[in-house]
Amino acid sequence: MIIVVKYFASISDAVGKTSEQIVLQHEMTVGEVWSDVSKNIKYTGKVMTAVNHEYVDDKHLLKNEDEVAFFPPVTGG
Amino acid sequence: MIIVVKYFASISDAVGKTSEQIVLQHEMTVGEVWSDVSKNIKYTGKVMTAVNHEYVDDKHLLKNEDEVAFFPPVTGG
Amino acid sequence: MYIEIINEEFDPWQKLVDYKKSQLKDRKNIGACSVFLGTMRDINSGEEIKSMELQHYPEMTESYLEKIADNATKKYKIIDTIILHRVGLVSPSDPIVLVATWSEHREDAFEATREIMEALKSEAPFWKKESTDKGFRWVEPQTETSEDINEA
Amino acid sequence: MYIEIINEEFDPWQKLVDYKKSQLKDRKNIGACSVFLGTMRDINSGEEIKSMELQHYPEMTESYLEKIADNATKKYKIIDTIILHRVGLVSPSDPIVLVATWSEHREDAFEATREIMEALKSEAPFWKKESTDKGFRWVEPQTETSEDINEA
Repeated sequence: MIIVVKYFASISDAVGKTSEQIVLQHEMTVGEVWSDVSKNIKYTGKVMTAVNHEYVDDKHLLKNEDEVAFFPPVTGG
Repeated sequence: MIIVVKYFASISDAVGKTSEQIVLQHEMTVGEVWSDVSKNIKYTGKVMTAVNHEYVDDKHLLKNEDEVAFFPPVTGG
Repeated sequence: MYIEIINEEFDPWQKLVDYKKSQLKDRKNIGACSVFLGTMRDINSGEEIKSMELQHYPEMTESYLEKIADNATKKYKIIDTIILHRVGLVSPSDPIVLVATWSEHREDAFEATREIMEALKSEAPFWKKESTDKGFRWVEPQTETSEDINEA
Repeated sequence: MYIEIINEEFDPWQKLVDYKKSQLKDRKNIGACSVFLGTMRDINSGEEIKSMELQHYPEMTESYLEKIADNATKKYKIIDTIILHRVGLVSPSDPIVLVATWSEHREDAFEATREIMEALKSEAPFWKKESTDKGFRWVEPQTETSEDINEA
């Protein structure tokens, strides 16, 4: 199972990239993916998560080819 | 004591004039003036009253050369 | 602050842009602008309106609108405000009233524009006389809710 | 409904007037238009901002703004709505966001514009990176109240 992960704003700065492909060896929730990808970074703020451009919570279960996005609270307008 | 009385909109239609000068023989409230001027007219709606362009209530006592206005509820905007 | 009673058709957006350019060009602390434009509808209380005469109390109107704008400026953190109001013979789709407020934060502009409009509707000395196929009629003040009920 | 993400400086009033003329010319039932314009301030949290970069999530932004506009249209009696939002490098006084709604009665337009702005502020995927004398910083989301406290 393969997913695309996108990072934005200060989270992108902390992770050091804007996107990557990740191969999942087994079914995972977005919360588990965030734990993995954020293991060695310094970001401590809130995280918002979208899957295929819809907001989801930590327990959302990922499917093959999902696009997952992690970003800090939004500041538009 | 002389006052100017102005009428607007449906009240002006009912009174049949837009303004008149009235000589008061003694001190009067705007409520008393309205009772006098509306004696023979068919207007039964609410009346708003302003003296010298400020809203007042029925008990407001008139002074010489006051400008009194009687008009129906406003409908601007 | 700018108040104007206008006796002919006007372009509310042009007026707004001109005012902003001439009076607020250098106000770089402006973060929010809330605008309300009221236009004439062609239907009221289920009847087609051909035109409308907007009367007012000339000696009172402008000073009363100033008072309404003053009250909003005191209550909220407002940088500037304008109120434009049409009088005279108005046709469907014509602009009737434009209220605009500028502030640093959106909350103040939103609240001030809303309060100015509510005060204008219930207190400013304007009256509407509609022309329909059946003749003329004075518009009765109605709350938004009762208008909705009438139309249902 | 019209949503646009704009990558360069734009004239929000001209866009509004053009949309009204081309799409809403014959809607004579319009009685109210409520507009909010957000512009960039030159000071934030007490520091002078020289410029700002507005990033977004291109694949999500437009559809999310559509969803916000849809929600408002379902909740209120709205005739039409537009949302324009700037991205890219922004300078003080530049327009950032314009929201406009048209309705028969003012209540619906006021409420819808307000709700669209609140939803946009808390949910639409935009981020601001400010440039000050001390370097760059990501803007933290703040309620209007906490912003006021910061500035006091």
